[in-house]
Amino acid sequence: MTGLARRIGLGALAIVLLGVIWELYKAVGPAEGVDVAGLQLLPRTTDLAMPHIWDMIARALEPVNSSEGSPPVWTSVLLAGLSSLGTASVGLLIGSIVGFGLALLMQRFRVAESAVLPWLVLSQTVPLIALAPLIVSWGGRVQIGTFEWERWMSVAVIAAYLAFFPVAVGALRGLQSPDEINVELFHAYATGWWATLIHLRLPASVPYLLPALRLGAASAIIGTVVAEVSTGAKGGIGRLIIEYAQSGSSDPAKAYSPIAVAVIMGLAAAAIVALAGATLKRYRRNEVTA
Amino acid sequence: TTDETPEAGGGDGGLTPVTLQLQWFAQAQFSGYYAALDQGYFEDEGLDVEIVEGGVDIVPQTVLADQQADFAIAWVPKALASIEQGAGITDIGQIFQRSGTLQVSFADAGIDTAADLEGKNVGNWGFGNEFELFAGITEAGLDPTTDVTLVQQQFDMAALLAGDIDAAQAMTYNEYAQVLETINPDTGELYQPEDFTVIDWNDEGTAMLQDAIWANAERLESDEEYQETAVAFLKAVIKGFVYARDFPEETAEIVVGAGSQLGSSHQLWQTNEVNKLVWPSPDGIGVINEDAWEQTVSVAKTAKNLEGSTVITTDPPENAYTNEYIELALAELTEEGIDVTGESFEPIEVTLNEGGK
Amino acid sequence: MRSATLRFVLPPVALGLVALVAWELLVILGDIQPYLLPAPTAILTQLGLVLPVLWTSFLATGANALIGLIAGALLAISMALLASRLSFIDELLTPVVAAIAVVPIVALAPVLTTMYGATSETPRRVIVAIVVFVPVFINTLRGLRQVLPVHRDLMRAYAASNWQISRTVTIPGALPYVFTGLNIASSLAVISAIVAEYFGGLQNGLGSRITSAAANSAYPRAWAYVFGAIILGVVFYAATLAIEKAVSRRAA
Amino acid sequence: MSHAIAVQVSDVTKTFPVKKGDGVTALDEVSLTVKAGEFVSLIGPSGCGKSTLLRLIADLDQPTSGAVTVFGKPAHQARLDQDYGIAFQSAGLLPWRTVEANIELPLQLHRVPAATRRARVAELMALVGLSDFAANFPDQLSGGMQQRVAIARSLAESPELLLMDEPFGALDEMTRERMQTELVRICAETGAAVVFVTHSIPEAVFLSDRVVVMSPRPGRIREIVDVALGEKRGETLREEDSFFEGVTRVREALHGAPTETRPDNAVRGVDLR
Amino acid sequence: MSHAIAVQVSDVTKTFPVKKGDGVTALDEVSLTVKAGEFVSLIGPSGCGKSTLLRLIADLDQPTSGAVTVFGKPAHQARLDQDYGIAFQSAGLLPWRTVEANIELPLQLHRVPAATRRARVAELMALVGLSDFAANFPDQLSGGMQQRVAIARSLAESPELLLMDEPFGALDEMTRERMQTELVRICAETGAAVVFVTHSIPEAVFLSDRVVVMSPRPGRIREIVDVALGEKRGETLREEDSFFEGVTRVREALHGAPTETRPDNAVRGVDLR
Ligand SMILES: Nc1ncnc2c1ncn2[C@@H]1O[C@H](COP(=O)(O)OP(=O)(O)OP(=O)(O)O)[C@@H](O)[C@H]1O
Ligand SMILES: Nc1ncnc2c1ncn2[C@@H]1O[C@H](COP(=O)(O)OP(=O)(O)OP(=O)(O)O)[C@@H](O)[C@H]1O
Ligand SMILES: Cc1ncc(C[n+]2csc(CCO)c2C)c(N)n1
Ligand SMILES: [Mg+2]
Ligand SMILES: [Mg+2]
Repeated sequence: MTGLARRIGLGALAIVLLGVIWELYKAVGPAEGVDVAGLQLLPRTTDLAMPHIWDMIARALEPVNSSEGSPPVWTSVLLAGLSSLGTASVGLLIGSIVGFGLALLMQRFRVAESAVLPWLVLSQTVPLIALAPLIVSWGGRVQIGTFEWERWMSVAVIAAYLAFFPVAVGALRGLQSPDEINVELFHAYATGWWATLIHLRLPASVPYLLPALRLGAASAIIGTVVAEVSTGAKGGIGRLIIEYAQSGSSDPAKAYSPIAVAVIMGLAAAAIVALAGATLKRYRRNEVTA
Repeated sequence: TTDETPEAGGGDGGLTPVTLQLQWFAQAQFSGYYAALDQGYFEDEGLDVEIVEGGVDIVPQTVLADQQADFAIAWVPKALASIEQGAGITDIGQIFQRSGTLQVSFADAGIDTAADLEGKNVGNWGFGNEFELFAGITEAGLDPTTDVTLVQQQFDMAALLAGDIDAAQAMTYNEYAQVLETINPDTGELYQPEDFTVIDWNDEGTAMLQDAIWANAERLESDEEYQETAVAFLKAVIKGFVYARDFPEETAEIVVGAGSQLGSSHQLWQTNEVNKLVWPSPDGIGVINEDAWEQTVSVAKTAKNLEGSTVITTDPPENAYTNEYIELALAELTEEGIDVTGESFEPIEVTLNEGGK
Repeated sequence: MRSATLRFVLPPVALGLVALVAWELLVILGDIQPYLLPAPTAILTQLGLVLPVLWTSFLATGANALIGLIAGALLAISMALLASRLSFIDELLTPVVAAIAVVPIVALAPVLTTMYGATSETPRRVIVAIVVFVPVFINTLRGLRQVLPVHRDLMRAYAASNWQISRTVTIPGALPYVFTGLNIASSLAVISAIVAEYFGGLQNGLGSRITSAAANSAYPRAWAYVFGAIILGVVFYAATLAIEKAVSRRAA
Repeated sequence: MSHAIAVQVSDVTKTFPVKKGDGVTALDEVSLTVKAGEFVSLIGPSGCGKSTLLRLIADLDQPTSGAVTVFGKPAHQARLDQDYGIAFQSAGLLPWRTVEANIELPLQLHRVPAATRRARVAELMALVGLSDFAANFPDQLSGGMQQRVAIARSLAESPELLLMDEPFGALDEMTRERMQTELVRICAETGAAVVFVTHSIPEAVFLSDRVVVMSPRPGRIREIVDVALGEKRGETLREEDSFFEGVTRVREALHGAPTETRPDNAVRGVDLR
Repeated sequence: MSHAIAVQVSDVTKTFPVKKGDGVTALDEVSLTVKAGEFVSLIGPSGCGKSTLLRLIADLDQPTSGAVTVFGKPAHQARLDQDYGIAFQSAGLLPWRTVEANIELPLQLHRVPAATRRARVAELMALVGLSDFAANFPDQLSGGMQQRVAIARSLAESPELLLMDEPFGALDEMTRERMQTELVRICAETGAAVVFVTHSIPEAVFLSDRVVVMSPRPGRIREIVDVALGEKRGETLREEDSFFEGVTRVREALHGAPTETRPDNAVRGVDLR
């Protein structure tokens, strides 16, 4: 418990230090930034380029705009953050299922591993802009009974596209992690693939799955935000980032609130995965706490 | 969603569901549509309209061609490009009669015409919004690939204000307002229009048609009900824009209420500027002016972007636009005594607040 | 040797070809219009047309990715060295790195562009560096911590100085981990350099080309540039693998 | 099962393919018979094929030529029928299972009813002296205790044949000697045949009825030393002359040629081939 | 250096702090003297403090009370002066260095000129019979070869004192016996004193002048058995009666009480404390 308090304290200290560095540089750095050999190394220090920390905080406390009943920026971004977190969770869920399924396939069939794995790596270099319209368009065709495809579902699918990768790679490593000796033991017991999966490979993959899920969660959140920007899906943090960016020149401090919330979301997701990890302690007995 | 169910409009409250795909978020650029929704004009016409906002990568005309919307708002050149790629759509109402795109620079930069852009850093959005600029530069005898440095502009105007670019692309109703909502560090007051010079592509002769209402060409051909819906839809929209013309303040508040994150003064400015692009409309609002259409097609075929490609390579098909439905709508509205030309339209004076709040 | 290469190259290439053919057939048989999904053959045709522009954009984006990758990796490795020595730095950096790992590029790019200026390539490189920093830092630190107790004891028995320990034991031992981080970082560098272009800066790279083509419904052209992006990713990935092979002493 | 022959290895050759060249011949025309209830040790220098031979018997690998039968059945069938229990050099426990659950594993995999399972596991834990550690996880046990869990696990289904590959390799001398004594007792109680791989001459001599001495490259049986120190092997056996004599005989068989100072080795070294 | 006493451990106690409770007493008032050129083995059950004692001598850890001197100097000074060579249970080679470079490591760290280094390394590789493997990397060597590299490394600076913690623990019996013979030869050649930790009674007896038998919890010296099987230890020694007698004496000292069947053990077990 004291360890937790210490970590929270250090986290706070880190934030304060970053703030101090920001303000110190803003105070002493030249307005035009620092050029070294024609290469711009350090940023400009004007209020437009680097608003004061306190201006960012003050802006977060003010209403979004002047119309009546306009909520303060911080509630607005926080609500958007929650909405995005929900979408990202769905994305992470889909991504995890797909990623895990691929890992199972690759574990089961050697050929599948060598054939599919390189494409998984390459799939992550395809810019989302090329895929977003496709996903939105094809998603829109899905209509089963009363179920109707909605824009946020496309966002979740895009988030899943980013999230599945670390899960697939981590799960594959995890499923392949049991010692040869244990694999042979199960072979000696004449155990089938399925029972070996349940009793050996799955439990053994937990220590690999947890960091993979953490990476996947971060990817899902980044993917959600990107996809919200891309598709304009309403209610999420990505949409706010763009909307606030539109007043980037006239209201520069406003843009930092959604960034802060995006980071908080990521940390929250990491914490949730860590919590899930805590319930799986028995499968992580070999891990040394660093 | 498509409107597959054969349901008669009007009658006992059985409204025809209609989806409208916008090209950007809720803002007063789309004042007429939001006003029509708010004022119940759509319902009056027997329509249950859902307005779907756009996004960075949402291409409204392909959403429409894909039958995932019943109507879409798109700029004409971008829609022409999609038509060439197989999208079957038709312009049934040219709401904006003029182009709202400007190239803004500081007054002391000496950029008064397209020719002055030579050797300058020129901002543009890409995203298919750049062809008027390229055509203007080409018209001025410059080569856009070598004689200017093109810079990707963000959603704000910081690059212009910081001096990174000499001339920034701006919509009269949006980005131009953004600079006027910013404090001038020299005076401590907001920037004033006198601080800037603007190049207006309408004056340079390379303007292209912008916001138009597009319908699905295939359905327009075969589906009578859809044709009726189109006329009903146009009627409601026109009434919406008439409302926006006559009650700009109320319209701005309607847009803010629709969830715009930008503030009231900004939306009021935008409503007013959009009104200037729509009104007066001597042929009647939404009627496609053949000359303007021809100019748009001609620029689209000749102006090259920095990859050397043009918007389109061949003439658009016959059914790329039609005045058939807008004229039906106008006729009915004129009968109802509605002023659909706005000959006497006078813009209002809008005072912008800092940050558009 | 050759059969091993064949075993590693053949299945993915075969799968790729099958996928391409399936894609082509889907487009033809499904009568899918190019504004939705272009056929591979259409993309190939466009590829031929845009090759010169593709090449210059490839270089521009590649340069940003490379510079950002190098800067981010150097920073990450030196910070990891520092953190492995000073536990205070380590504890301070841990939450910061966790936060950096989840900052969306789309949120950061506009802010950085304003900070550095729209005509500067620096913001894109900074973004690449930030994205690269996380996996390299985490893996390097893990590697630096892997020093076997027996090696630690050995160096103490030799009364070796801190610097000697780093040079002879810690750093060589961490190398494989550094490369694990770099492998991940290499494709991240490319994709983040591309995404960073969406939001400002000179319109000289693959990202600008893709958005511009896509916004004009020129999807075959957009995918031709996407193909360029994939190749760039492959080049980066292969390059880190090659460097790893060259640096680590023996070819497996 | 009351077959008189537990394991029959007939003319078995095992060649591992290698990248370049003809492959490694791990076993070359090896024949061996293990009677029911008999304790046979395999000893020989590293790489002589001991583990390979054991793995062939367990059907974890297949011979290149020759045949292996277990209780008269092909090895493959014997594996599917679970006719043997197996223990490896390292305990190979599942770290996420308690001692109890680890011992239970084979029973659970073979769908033994839960009540039967519980009773059997309790019995086995008592047998290896770990009843107090039922709920401990492997990492909470010393190396010797882990090995005992692995041995209990290999005994779980009361196999008529036990295959053990250097099960005591990782233990210190004292624990090792204690475990050897326990193994002798367990075998006496259950009457199982054992094929036991080891590197330790005293261990082989202490435990076995017969010690199979192997030579490497290619793996062949050099000599089979009959030890048979009698039914009652106790702690004191290790200090008796018959034990030291057995050790010396195996050592000499292992080193191939008689050592100069002991001219009487020709009498002692019994070549059973 | 020509100090007659290589290691002097005086009343050393070592307590490890533990989260809860008083801590673990690994060594309790231990005293031991190792003469120059003498070979002393430490034997005892797991956890009795053998490694701890060795680490205290090497100044890899400090005693809670008591003093350790090496060649008359405090252990710390002796470490800085590089008065000893050390080898651990695992070879602890640097995997990215060749055999040559691994042996060279201590010389390089202590800034021995390159030419001198090369000559010395060549000499050492010949000594451990690895001249042909100079350019090999550790993972291309067998376990025994790796250990020989580690031993060569520990000898690099010709120390008067060698500290070895179960250096042969991981080897199979045959390789182990060969390595023991080599170690005896090397020690004879260099005249170094050796403190040698092992779990193997025959190994301790074969190698040592004296075997220090320890008892655990808290770690104490139970008995010191004088073996001194004479100068010429050859392969044949392992089959001589004096060897078996030494083994039996150490075993009995280790088990604490005389075993019933050997009433003469009181005479044989020499308690030197
Ligand atoms: N999978 C394999 N592929 C290639 N060669 C193998 C394989 N398994 C074993 N060998 C070779 O077969 C020979 C016998 O190996 P085996 O493991 O049976 O020896 P062993 O007697 O058990 O040795 P150790 O005492 O070291 O365990 C060795 O030369 C080894 O290199
Ligand atoms: N760093 C440490 N922290 C706490 N306790 C320790 C530490 N090192 C050793 N001990 C304890 O001190 C005792 C002696 O340990 P040591 O390693 O010296 O035993 P050993 O005789 O070498 O045993 P082994 O034969 O298993 O190597 C053990 O009870 C051990 O648990
Ligand atoms: C993708 C995209 N690119 C540029 C702009 C800039 N912009 C702001 S308003 C407006 C008029 C059309 O809506 C334009 C072009 C944008 N919004 N979206
Ligand atoms: Mg083996
Ligand atoms: Mg020890």
